[in-house]
Amino acid sequence: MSFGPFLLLALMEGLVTAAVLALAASGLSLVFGVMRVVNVAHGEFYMLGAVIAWFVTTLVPGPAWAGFLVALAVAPVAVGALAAAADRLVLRRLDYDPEATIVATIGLLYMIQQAALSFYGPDARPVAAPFDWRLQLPWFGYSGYKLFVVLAAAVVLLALWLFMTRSKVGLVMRATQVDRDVAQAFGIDVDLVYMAVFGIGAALAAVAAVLIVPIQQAHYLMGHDPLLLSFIVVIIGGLGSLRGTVVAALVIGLSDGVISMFFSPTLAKILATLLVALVLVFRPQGLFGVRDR
Amino acid sequence: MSLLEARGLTRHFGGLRAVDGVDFDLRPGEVQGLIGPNGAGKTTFVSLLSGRIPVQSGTIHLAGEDITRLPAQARVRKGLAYTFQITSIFPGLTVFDNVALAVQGGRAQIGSWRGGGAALEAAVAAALGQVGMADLAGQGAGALSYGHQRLLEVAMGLALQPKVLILDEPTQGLAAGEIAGFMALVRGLVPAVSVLLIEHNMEVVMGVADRITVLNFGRVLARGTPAQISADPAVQEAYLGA
Amino acid sequence: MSGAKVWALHLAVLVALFAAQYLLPPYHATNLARVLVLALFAMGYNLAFGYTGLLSLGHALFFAGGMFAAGLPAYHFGFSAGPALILSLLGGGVLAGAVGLFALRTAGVSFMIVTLMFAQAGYLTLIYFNAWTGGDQGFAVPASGRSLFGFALSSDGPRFAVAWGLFALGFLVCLALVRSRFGRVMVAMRENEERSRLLGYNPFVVKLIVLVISGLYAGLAGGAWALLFGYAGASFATIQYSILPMLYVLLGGAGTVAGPVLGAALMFWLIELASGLTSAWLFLVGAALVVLVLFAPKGILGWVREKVWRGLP
Amino acid sequence: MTNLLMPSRRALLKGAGAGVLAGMLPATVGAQAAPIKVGFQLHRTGIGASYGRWYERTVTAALKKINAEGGIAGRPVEILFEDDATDPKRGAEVVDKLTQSDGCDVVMGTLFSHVVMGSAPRAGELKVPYLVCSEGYHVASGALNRWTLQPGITDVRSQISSMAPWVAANLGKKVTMFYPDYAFGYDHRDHFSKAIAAQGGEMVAMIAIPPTETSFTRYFAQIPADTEVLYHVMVGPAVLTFVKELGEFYGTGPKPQLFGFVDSLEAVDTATPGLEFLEGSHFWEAHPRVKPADAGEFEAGYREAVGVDDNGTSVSDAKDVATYSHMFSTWETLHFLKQAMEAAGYTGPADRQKLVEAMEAITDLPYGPERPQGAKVFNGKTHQVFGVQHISQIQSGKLVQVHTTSMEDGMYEDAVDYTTMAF
Repeated sequence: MSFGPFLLLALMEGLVTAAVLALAASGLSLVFGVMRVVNVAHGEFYMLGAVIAWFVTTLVPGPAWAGFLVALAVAPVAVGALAAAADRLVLRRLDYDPEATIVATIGLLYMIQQAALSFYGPDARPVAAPFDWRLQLPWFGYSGYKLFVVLAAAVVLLALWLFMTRSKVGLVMRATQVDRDVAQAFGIDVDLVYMAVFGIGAALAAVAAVLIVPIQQAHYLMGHDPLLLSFIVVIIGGLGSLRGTVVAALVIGLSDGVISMFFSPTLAKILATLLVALVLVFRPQGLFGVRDR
Repeated sequence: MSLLEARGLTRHFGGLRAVDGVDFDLRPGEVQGLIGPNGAGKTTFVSLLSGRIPVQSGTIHLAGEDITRLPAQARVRKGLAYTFQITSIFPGLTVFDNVALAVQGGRAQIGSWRGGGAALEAAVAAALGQVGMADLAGQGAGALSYGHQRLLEVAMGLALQPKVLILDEPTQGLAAGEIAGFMALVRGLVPAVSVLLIEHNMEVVMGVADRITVLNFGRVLARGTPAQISADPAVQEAYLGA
Repeated sequence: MSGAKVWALHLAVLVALFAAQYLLPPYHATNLARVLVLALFAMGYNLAFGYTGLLSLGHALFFAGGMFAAGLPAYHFGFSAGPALILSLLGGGVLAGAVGLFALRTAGVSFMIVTLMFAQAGYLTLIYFNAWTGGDQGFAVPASGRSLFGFALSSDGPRFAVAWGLFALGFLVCLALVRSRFGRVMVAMRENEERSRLLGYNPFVVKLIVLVISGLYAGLAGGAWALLFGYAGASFATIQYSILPMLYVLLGGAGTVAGPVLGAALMFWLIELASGLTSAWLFLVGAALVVLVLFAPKGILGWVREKVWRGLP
Repeated sequence: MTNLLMPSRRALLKGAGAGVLAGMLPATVGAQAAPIKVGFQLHRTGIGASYGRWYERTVTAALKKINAEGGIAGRPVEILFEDDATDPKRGAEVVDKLTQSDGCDVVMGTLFSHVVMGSAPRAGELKVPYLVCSEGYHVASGALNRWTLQPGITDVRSQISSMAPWVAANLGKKVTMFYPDYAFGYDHRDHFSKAIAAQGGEMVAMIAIPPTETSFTRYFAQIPADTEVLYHVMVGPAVLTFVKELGEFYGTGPKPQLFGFVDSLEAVDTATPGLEFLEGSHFWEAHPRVKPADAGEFEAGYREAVGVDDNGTSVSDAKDVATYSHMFSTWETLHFLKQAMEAAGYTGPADRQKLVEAMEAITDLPYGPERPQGAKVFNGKTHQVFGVQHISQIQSGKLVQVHTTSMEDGMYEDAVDYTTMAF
């Protein structure tokens, strides 16, 4: 393939990767930003979303888009409720102690994984895309749904941004993010805010999963990579900065796409990984973060 | 001759001239006060001296040696100690360990690799004795009262065995009785140690300082004995104006 | 707390661990050897994380670095166990130093992510050079590489002795280190880095030294694993092996000398017990972790230190 | 779907074994005879869990058959399953546990080659026969030890070698290969290149995909334009994505011939939406998933025993697709074990060395109910078995067998003689 189309393909792929990263990271950005806890189980909430999408699309009769829409409604509610319960029953009792939270969420990760393995099974299963459309260019074809994911990512992140900046609930969350004690002094029920943030963060992971699963597969171990990548995106973006999360996703996605043009795949991954690490080394507060003290 | 000497010391934050070409001298064996209205640049100035913030232009000499580019920890080892305005101790360690860290890290580097030894224990006891906390050595530092934490902070400064000790608002939050004791302590340090005292409490400054430097808008407004300063109309205006 | 009592207690732990090989059935004696090597790894992690506050997710790199530094020369060039172990020590230490030079420019969560990414790059590098490393499949270490002073490390007695010996060495060095003048400085870094700078310490240098020491432990543990159990593979460089020592340390008690071995043993036999009870053993292990952390959020020895014995090192 | 907190399978099967003892055995099996214990290292969790489930099911069926026919040398047989989490570290521990703690006579069943590599040293130390069902070239390459054998499945090197002549003759000679950047892929990379060169063909590109990759389209641009055959051997949960993206990439335009290893589609329905692109393409199969018209006489009995229908899906759930080209290896391995134990006069762990020697002495393994995949030849020197392979084409969404290789196509010179090694 000549260079021009090759580059076009790499950029399209990079854009899709960026959309997937931004979607997967949006929930973590919220949780990490407001609560400052490392939720190791975040990827499992994502996996649950995908698995629920499979169950729903299998059960709902009719065209593929019907099941997809139902999944888009059911998965975040179910996963969000589970996360809120975990917050109430475990994390709050630990007073969000950073170290204890890591152990507790590793425990949650094991439990969720085993539950998925027992009830869903070890196989990777496909979830049909809501529509079947292929873009045929002169040099190669491309999935229309992948391009839709880019659009969906933009919509989800825009909605999240509006929610955080324009709604009263979002304001309360941001106030809690800035200073927990002051928020409490102003009569904000911080416990409730934390529970809501944790639940919404998990629900966002589930939304991301439902949107992404048609271009991947539902599998009980699929939560591992999104967790790591989300963390990387959130930290590179600068803690709690939604704009940073988006920019970081674009930087990582596009550089991943373009680097993969020039090297053998594994070497490209090594270089892309080191590149991201070095960005943080020389800009430790992330792209849009404020340096702590 | 001066022990600590700054020439043309400058630090801007964006458009704000926090410290703007300050010349400064601390003589051996003196207690010098540093005062000024809020936002005058006092804390930035001592942060430049201690090395917490890098200097943009100007020079700093300690006992004749250029320390302008040395990092904070190296200045400490040369004998320039700084105690924090906001109490900054190691709450998870005992009072003894807090002071021991200063003893083994400071100018004299006392103590064996094993972390104990008679010399170290003696030095810790001496520093704690100076602030009247000898009996609290075994306590957890985080559990101390606020006043004791302030004094621990000072003890850590002393335990560094510095040539110059910079005390950043040491009496803030202390009770009246504690302040009197503190003033006596500071006077007792000289002439072995030279002290630069940043203070809001005018009574304390006037009571212990040999000389006073007044900063305003990042520049030296006045310099002189306590009597001269209190009579200086420019100083009065700056304080009233602020 | 009197020094003699502390040393006596920790020596008693070592003696008990040594005696356990004769009391346990052979299967569990071998498992104890495994736990001791993992505990050596976790002790190194604890020095960085528990004492100095460096939350690293890159220790798998140092472990695997030691594993391959010992395994590759044994496999390709016929090195015996003695030199191979020394190389593993170097491998872990050098990698930790190199990573530290970059990663220690960051702190907190950024440090966590940077170390994670370096480790990920290391894992992919092992895959990339599969012609030498065997990639994910790895390789079995030949018998010639598993011989130390004429003893075959593949037999139970010498294997346990070496595992215990290396653990004991690490355990005593750790105890001496945390009670030393440098140990005090390590904790100072964790508690208040800026203050320690103004007491004359260079945080970068202190943290780099600690990370290198931690890497020496991890590398030695990785090399010991390859030589004692006869296998080296890239799966030991995955993130899982960075999380494991953290989990051991947090369970046993971060910032305690005996915490890592307690945590490693607990986790090992928890999995063993759970997998005997149900095929859904992972669920049981997860639930146990949640319950444990609710009961003792600072780890088991952290709880002991809080409630029973404040002077526990 | 299993119950979340069901009792472990080991406990269950011990119970089942007792039931067998009580009721089903012919009178020749004395109730007092101590059972032979077979430890099974199972990928119940981790990346190999799809395969593990079917391995468990198949070997359990074989166990039932053997016990119903009188066990081994008149003794009943018991299988103890232990999860290795598809992890080499845990794998070694499991070999240890099965041997030392559970007192198993032999250990068998491992599929993933890194688990084999991690576990075999421990098996060698414990001097316990370790019969793997992995198809990796690690056994015959000489990387392992005297105690490790692969008597139930032909290794990848042999499979590949036997494919090359057909591929070169029917699909094309310029081949681009996509393979996973780990051991399974390396066997293909190393041996297919040689085999195709021997047929006068050449590899025009070899593209290794790193583990954990979930998206592949970007790498398709690296496929040279003169490629005649695209050879793909991806495994793991991302396989479907790989094939779907390949379909999207080529779309309706011209495309090379596709040849793949069915490993990509094990446990996957070939009629899955999105896989239409594979229509007409060819796959290696060890054991045709869809029962061929000319299937051997023992095929039906095997399918019935395991509970698989003629389409290769579970009789109880038509969506549950078997790992058909691999799982037979557990069935055949257990029967091989029976044959060797009876030949060796095996009475207990003290006879383990005798057992390995008896295995090494076995050569001809004719077609029969104990070998539903086909006749085999065991090479005692390399500890590796060899058998015939098949090529199937996807027609109307189904795998249809179109070619069967000869045993000779897959033979290669010995790289090791384990029989000269010490025990």
